[in-house]
Amino acid sequence: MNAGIRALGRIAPQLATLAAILILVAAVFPGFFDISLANGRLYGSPIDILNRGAPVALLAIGMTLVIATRGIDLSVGAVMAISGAVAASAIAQGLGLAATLALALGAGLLCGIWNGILVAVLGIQPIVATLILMVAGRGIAQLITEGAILTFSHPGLLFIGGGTIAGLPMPVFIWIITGLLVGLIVRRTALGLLIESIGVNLRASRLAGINTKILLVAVYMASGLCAAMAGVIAAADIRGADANNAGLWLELDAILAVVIGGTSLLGGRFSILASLIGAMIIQSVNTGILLSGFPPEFNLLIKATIILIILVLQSPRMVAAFRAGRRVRKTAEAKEESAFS
Amino acid sequence: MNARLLPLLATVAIFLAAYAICYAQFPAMLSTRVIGNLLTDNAFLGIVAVGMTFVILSGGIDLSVGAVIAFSGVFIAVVLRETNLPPPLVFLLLLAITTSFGAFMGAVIHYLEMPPFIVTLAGMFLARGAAYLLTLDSVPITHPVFSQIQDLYYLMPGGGRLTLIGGLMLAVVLGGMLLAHRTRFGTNVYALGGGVQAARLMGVPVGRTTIAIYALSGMLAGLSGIVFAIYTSAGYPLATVGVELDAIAAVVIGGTLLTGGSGYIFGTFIGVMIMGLIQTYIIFDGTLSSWWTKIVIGILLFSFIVLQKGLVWISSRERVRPAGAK
Amino acid sequence: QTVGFSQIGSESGWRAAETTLTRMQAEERGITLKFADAQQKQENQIKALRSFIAQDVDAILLAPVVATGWDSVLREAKEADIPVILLDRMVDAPEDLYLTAVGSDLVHEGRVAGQWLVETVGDKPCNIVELQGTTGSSPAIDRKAGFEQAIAGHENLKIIRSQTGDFTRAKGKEVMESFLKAENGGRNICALYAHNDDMAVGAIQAIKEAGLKPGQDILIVSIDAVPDIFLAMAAGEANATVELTPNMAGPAFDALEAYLKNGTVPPKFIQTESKLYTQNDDPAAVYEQKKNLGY
Amino acid sequence: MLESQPLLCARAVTKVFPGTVALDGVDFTLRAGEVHALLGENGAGKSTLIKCLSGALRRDDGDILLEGKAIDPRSTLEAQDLGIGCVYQEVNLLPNLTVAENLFLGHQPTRFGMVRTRVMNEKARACLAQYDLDIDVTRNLDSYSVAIRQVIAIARAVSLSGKVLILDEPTASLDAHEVAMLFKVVRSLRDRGLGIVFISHFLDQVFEISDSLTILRNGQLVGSERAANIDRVQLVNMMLGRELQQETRSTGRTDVRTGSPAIRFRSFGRARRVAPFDLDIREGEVIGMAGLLGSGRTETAELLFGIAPHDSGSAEDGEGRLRLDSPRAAIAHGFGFCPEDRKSDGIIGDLSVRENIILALQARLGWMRALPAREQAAMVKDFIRKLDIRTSDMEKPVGQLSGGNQQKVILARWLATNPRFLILDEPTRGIDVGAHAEIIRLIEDLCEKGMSLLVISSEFDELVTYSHRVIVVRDRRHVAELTGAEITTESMVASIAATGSQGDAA
Ligand SMILES: Nc1ncnc2c1ncn2[C@@H]1O[C@H](COP(=O)(O)OP(=O)(O)OP(=O)(O)O)[C@@H](O)[C@H]1O
Ligand SMILES: Nc1ncnc2c1ncn2[C@@H]1O[C@H](COP(=O)(O)OP(=O)(O)OP(=O)(O)O)[C@@H](O)[C@H]1O
Ligand SMILES: [Mg+2]
Ligand SMILES: [Mg+2]
Repeated sequence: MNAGIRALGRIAPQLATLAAILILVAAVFPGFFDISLANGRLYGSPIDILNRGAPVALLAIGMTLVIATRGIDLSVGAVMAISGAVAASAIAQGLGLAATLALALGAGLLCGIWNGILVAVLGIQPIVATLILMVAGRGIAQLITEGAILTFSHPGLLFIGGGTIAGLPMPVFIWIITGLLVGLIVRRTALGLLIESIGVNLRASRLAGINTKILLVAVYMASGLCAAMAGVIAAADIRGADANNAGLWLELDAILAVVIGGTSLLGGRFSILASLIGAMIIQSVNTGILLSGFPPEFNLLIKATIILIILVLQSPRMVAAFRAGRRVRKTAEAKEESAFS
Repeated sequence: MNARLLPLLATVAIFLAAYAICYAQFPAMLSTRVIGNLLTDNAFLGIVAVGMTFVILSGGIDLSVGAVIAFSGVFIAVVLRETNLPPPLVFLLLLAITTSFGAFMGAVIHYLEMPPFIVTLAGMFLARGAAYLLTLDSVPITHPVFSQIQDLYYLMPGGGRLTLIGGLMLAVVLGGMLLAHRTRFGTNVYALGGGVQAARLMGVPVGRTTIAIYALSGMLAGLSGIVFAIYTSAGYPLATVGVELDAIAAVVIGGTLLTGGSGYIFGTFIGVMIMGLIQTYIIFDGTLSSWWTKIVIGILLFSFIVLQKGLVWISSRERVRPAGAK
Repeated sequence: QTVGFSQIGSESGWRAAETTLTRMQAEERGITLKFADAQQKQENQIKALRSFIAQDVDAILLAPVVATGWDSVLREAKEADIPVILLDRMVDAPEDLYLTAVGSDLVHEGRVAGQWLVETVGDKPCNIVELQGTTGSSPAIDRKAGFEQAIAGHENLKIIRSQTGDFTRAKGKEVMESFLKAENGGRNICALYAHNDDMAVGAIQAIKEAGLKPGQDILIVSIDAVPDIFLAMAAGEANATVELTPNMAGPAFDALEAYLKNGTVPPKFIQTESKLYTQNDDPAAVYEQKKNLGY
Repeated sequence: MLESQPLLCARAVTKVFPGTVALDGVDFTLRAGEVHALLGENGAGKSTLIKCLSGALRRDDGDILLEGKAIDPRSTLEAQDLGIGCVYQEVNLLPNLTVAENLFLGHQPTRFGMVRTRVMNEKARACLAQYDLDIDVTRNLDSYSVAIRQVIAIARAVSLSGKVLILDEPTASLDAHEVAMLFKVVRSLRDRGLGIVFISHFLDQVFEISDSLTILRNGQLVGSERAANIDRVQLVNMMLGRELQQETRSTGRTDVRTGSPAIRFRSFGRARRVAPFDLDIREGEVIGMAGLLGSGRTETAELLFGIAPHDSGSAEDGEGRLRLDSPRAAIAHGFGFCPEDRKSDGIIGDLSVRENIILALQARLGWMRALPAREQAAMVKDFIRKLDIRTSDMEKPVGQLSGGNQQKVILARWLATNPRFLILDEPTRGIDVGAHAEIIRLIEDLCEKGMSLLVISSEFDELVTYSHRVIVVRDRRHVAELTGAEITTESMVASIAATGSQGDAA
């Protein structure tokens, strides 16, 4: 009960921001909240946001864990490209759906292991360690597709990108279930505590007997796995693996989602749920920009301004000032009350 | 020998060894032409990387620099096209803009206690967005001063050119070394990298220094933009995408710790040269496909970093472990 | 003979096909090709050119990422007596700095697409949505301009929405989805003009998922003529595409050979054909023809 | 000095943290030319008060007067400019700068804006020579141990303070020699007319050096008194608000443990760090480790716990050989280690008191088996009570606890794992007299239950109180082992000084 209230308090700023953005978009584009049901599929801009936000949401799940350990994973965009390419070429070789998915996710895991080993065992700084795969990974993906878009039409694979269950697009299910699952694993076991501990003070954590190396490798593996899922979804969405562009610059969006979600880039306390809301905030901004009909040369400026406003409002100083203001008001009220009594 | 120098020495050693290997394979690599090209072609990267080194030494990061370079080029081109202000004045104006932009980001980082990664990411969007507003197209710069500057070079024996912008980069590196290692400001930068809280308690003017660091980075990004404009005689809003990552990589390869507080400006210079060498090598080889190019760049980056780690590790084994080190 | 080739990068299937064809052409003629991928960065292309000059290659092929900024490096090449041939995009430099340019006229491509639409629609009112290329890139700017020229003066044709799709399928699909939402489920839209085929392919999926029939409910015209758009045309889901041939190297090498052998100076611009393909051009057959060219 | 007027004066200073009133209208008066001790239990608000005085924290209410003029330092820089220098409890220096740079940061000698490094290094050497410290000032600070850093921090603050010098537990983990040097400097500053604030839990030192005392309890002023007018017992009563029964011994414990050793180390060592040594640890035995600053005690402990792997010798228990190549391995064998540098090696600052306490136990259980919330709460409550950890809430981030309470949390973390062999490196560093007694009692209790302990301490008295055996370390070498009645402060000092010249810090 108490914990529930605390958790809600944790994500309150993100929820408020999301609501504000949605209202803003609805003001610019009146039909925004309309949702209709057509051929067994829910249809409407809010659904689009949930659906289009799937890759960033998935990336944000893994990224949250990595950032909580005081790391960062720049390679997720490239890993998306790799896993998409692996999936497309595997299905083209005539492999079954299960084998294809296993291969694609396995490729993501492998990338994660590579990053993790660089960070945990070789002690390379995370930005640089993952920068290597960010550069080389896209090359690997292109090597698989030979620079072309590998198209496919396997119905099972396509279902992952475009199918619906109970009217909701499949990608929405995937990210929500993944988020729930990871959230549960992390909070029901001691994993969350250990990850946060590493992020705050790696050396002290090691001295307390935490197996920091394995744990670090594990979070990068989780990030790789999430990126692989995002990659498969992105490929299935356009019915082809576009190694050149899949996931391009999405790592920045994912990091942004995590930060908007209130997890510090200096590691420590994290919240998967808040990061997911952060991802939806970003997607709402993107969709809002598209719906608004401004010319594209304004896209970056609008996005930058909105992000700045969000971050300024959520910055520690502002939050502190807000709280202080509230306290002053409260004490003032209390004084008035006592004056009456 | 001072243990702090180890990563730097390792970097220099690796660079020399790598150059020797390249030379063995392609003797033309040792021509003054190639050396001149290395300096000229990487001048803008070198300048911006010096600014980035200060930022990283202080424990921050500046993702906006690539966009600021693009903005600078566009600004110069558009202003020169639309007005008849003399180029030096335009340069000054531009430096004033980029410096204040950097200072503004520094102020946001300091006063709002926001992470540099995110503030400068937004700065990156802003700067490129502003470039788009000025023009969408690439704008040639036809002012005669530009071609005059381009023709300023010292012809080295063997046909290589030591250009003005190459020289400017060397000057910036030297200036950066002085600033970082010989001034109070420089020590304050290292102090911030060692720990903001401790630095504050020791009386480092944290706010002023943070703002100055990002202002410096902004200014050098502006300078780099000028150099890039001279280099290409044009302004283009899509130019130098991702240069911030190149700069970060150069800084790190140069032996500076991303966590801040440890590293050398000269190392960054070597880092830039290593990046240039990798590219030159790949072009000289000329057989790699687009994708293999990327993969090989990744492999080479990896090898440099691992070699450097290895060298530092081997030589530090000889030393006594620092007690209570973090 | 050694020829250096500075390619922009590998951002699309079309670009990959151009690279493949250039390699094939070089191999056929026994030319050693030094290939340099610039990863979308002009500075890398300049570096590549300088390195080619330092290696003293016999000629240089350059597919410039942007029009401006080549003067000084081209002058260096000229001083070193190395002929430079431009591929598929033009530069903003004095003509004497390069031997010739092989390419298509980007504005013309846009115009061809626009003319097709003008003719197809006749004088029915038609709201057009436009998927632009990467903001600021020259194909995006020129293809937009050409298209607008073609429809200018036809009051019934109006571009009601225009947004960038970054030349990619995924963005094309996402942006098209928002167009459909914004324009009354797509019922306001009569035609889509996409700056490249990839975005069109993405948009076609979005249109289908919205329950409309691409090619009928919404006319679709795009540029490049990559194989996948022919599949769509064969299925009646796309209407027209303007070809941008990836074989720029063939004519380039021809011109180079003539020039090196007996000093024949080629014309300054060798324009490739901007051929319009519609559903009547047996798209299935064209697909078969194109599918193994490395797109 | 003449009977001096108030130099620094705090009136009704109040500081509130979420959940805690750290200072509640505290008055404090420091006169020129006096050493003024600030005393109180852990969490009483001492550090908070001096942080408010020196600009590190902003007070919520109250006035601060310097020489009669109201001041309001917003940063330590401003305070330094006003002539107030301060050494904070957690040594706040920069590990990545050289010793000289740390000493002169912000005040480097310059010419034409360029720092004159050579001059600075010269001055740094001269400055440290006053403390008998002869180290390479061009090396990074992180090559030196906590104790040396403490001396450097003091030297820096002394050189910065024109009027007021504030020292927050400067002598924790300094050895007697260093303390004597420090006091010499402090006295000379006092004689020059500075006002000096001195915080310490070592009452002997307090009585030795201070002229006046101010006592805080729970953020409130208990009283101020001339040192001459108060005795030790009164003082403790004022601090704790109750009486303390304390047992001290003048020689080591006589209930010598016999029986076969539970853990045997044989020629255990590491090249260039610690010369190989033999060590037997018996069940229920407390082994003290004595030595001077930098003698290699911490390094020995780190070797035993597998932080720095040994490269010679072996360890075994009744069952067989022990692999000790990482902390994890050591913990698996039932070892525990409470480090000296609690800030970087001990606390996980942003995590709560509860999480910090269960951390080692949880790490041993593995990530799959999370301790049930109820069990955690019960265990944590128990330790908070037993060790008297002052915190408003067990969910409070441990970084917000006072220094001494942080130390107790780390101790609790290891006690929670119920180890068979626990290494404590300066466990009572910064712990108040009350808790000190508690912890010593706890140590003795644990031994009764069969736990073996290795305790490193710079307090020889303390070692005498609880050790069955004392190992003396000098120059990274175990030079003597004292047992039972041999254990006296004098014998320890004697064996440290046994060979050659003074084993000073150099
Ligand atoms: N940043 C903070 N946030 C919240 N509470 C704090 C913070 N800093 C100190 N406190 C609280 O203020 C009280 C006083 O702490 P302070 O550090 O002044 O104690 P102290 O007397 O120095 O104790 P010690 O002898 O252990 O050093 C403690 O209860 C502590 O938990
Ligand atoms: N006087 C000194 N000169 C040079 N280095 C020293 C000196 N004193 C300590 N050191 C450094 O500090 C370390 C001393 O080891 P260690 O931390 O084990 O000492 P200690 O006995 O625990 O003493 P303390 O913790 O009280 O300083 C060594 O690594 C050494 O490099
Ligand atoms: Mg304290
Ligand atoms: Mg020690």
